[in-house]
Amino acid sequence: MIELHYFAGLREVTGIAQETVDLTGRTVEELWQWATAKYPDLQSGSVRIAVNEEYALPADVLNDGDVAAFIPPVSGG
Amino acid sequence: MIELHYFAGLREVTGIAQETVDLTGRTVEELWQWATAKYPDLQSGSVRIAVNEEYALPADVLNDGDVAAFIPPVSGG
Amino acid sequence: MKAFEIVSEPINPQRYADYVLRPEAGAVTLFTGHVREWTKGIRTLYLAYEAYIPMAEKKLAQIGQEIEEKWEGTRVAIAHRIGELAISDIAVVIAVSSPHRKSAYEANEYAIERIKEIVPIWKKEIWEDGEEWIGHQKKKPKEELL
Amino acid sequence: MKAFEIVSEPINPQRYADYVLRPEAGAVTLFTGHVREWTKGIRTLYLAYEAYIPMAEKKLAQIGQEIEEKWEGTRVAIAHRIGELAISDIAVVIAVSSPHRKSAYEANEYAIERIKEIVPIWKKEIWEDGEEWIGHQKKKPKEELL
Repeated sequence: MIELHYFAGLREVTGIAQETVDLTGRTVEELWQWATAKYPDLQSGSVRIAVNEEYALPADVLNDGDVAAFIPPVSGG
Repeated sequence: MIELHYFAGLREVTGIAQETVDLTGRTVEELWQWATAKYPDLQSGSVRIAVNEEYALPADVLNDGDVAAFIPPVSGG
Repeated sequence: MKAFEIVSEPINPQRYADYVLRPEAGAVTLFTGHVREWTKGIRTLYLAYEAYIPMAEKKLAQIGQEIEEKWEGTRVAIAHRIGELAISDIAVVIAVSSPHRKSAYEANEYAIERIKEIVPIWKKEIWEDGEEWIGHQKKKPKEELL
Repeated sequence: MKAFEIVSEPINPQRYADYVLRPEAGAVTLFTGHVREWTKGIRTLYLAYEAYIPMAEKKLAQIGQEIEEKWEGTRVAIAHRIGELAISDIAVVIAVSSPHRKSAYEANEYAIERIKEIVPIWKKEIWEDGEEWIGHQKKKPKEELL
């Protein structure tokens, strides 16, 4: 199972902060396709995906227990 | 009368911090000639002269009551 | 305190300056980012910051490591506050010590640029007539597209 | 405190940062110059600073004015300490606030460069085997002339 986190504006799009899904073995790109199918408004801005607290590449494979986070454009400082 | 101040390394050259001299009406350049005649070692480094707390030009004329300061290279900070 | 941390209480910048000071240091630069009342003619009431805390602290530490590799002899500490912040509150503090001043300035400015690029922290501005997550295109259509 | 001052007691940098902070400020840079233990392989025991106090304060204020003219919306405070300073003591503090960060960095660095050019303050370094007024050629012959 993969734990998903949605932050800031993206959390307002999905309506939830967190969910657990069965996407073990899929790639980050497949995760993105899954998520935008479920929440079409996710596509409206530039989004990065982090896996286990590091920015991930589209081809990275998700392992059981991974934590993936949808990162909208950051605006700290 | 003109009040003269010597700072830092220049004070160690002259041996005094301050003296009052009768150079009213003379220029800053003449003050410099007078000072270097009295204290030849003043010439060894780059020195600026301030009159009444502002850097002065060689042609500036000294008025009675002016305060002139011999400013060795500054090294604050 | 930790050298790289997300905090929810008011920031005391001096603690971070003290942390980076060493006998070899001739210069310390301390940057504090504050909540500004006016931005492009719009009055901010307050800000709300949110972070992906464990990743944000990791990324702050990564920035510190980048700096210590790029500018020899520097030492870095960074904290970012989250939650609701009032006008003039400190949102972020960056402390850098260095043997010489030039590195301390450069490295400090590098840190804030990198924070704005890679650290998962988000700012919501709250005005009298609305609010907005800054940087999130969805709620901030580009003017040329209107 | 005064916004531009020569002091003989330890400097509390936070006071100067607080002084420049305003609701319009989004950034504050605070630079502190510290007594460094080692310079080019020579160990400093302590430093002694001397100033032509009234002129030095006037020149610090002039630098503040130059900055507020060059970088719109900035506010500046500067203090320099004189007397004997131990390793890590603060010799100088420069606080600059500004609406945006770029000016705060640039203006702060400009201030320290100008201090080193025009403010009548002198530093004597005291080592284990001697002492020297820094910048005074007489006691510091250039190596190539030896």
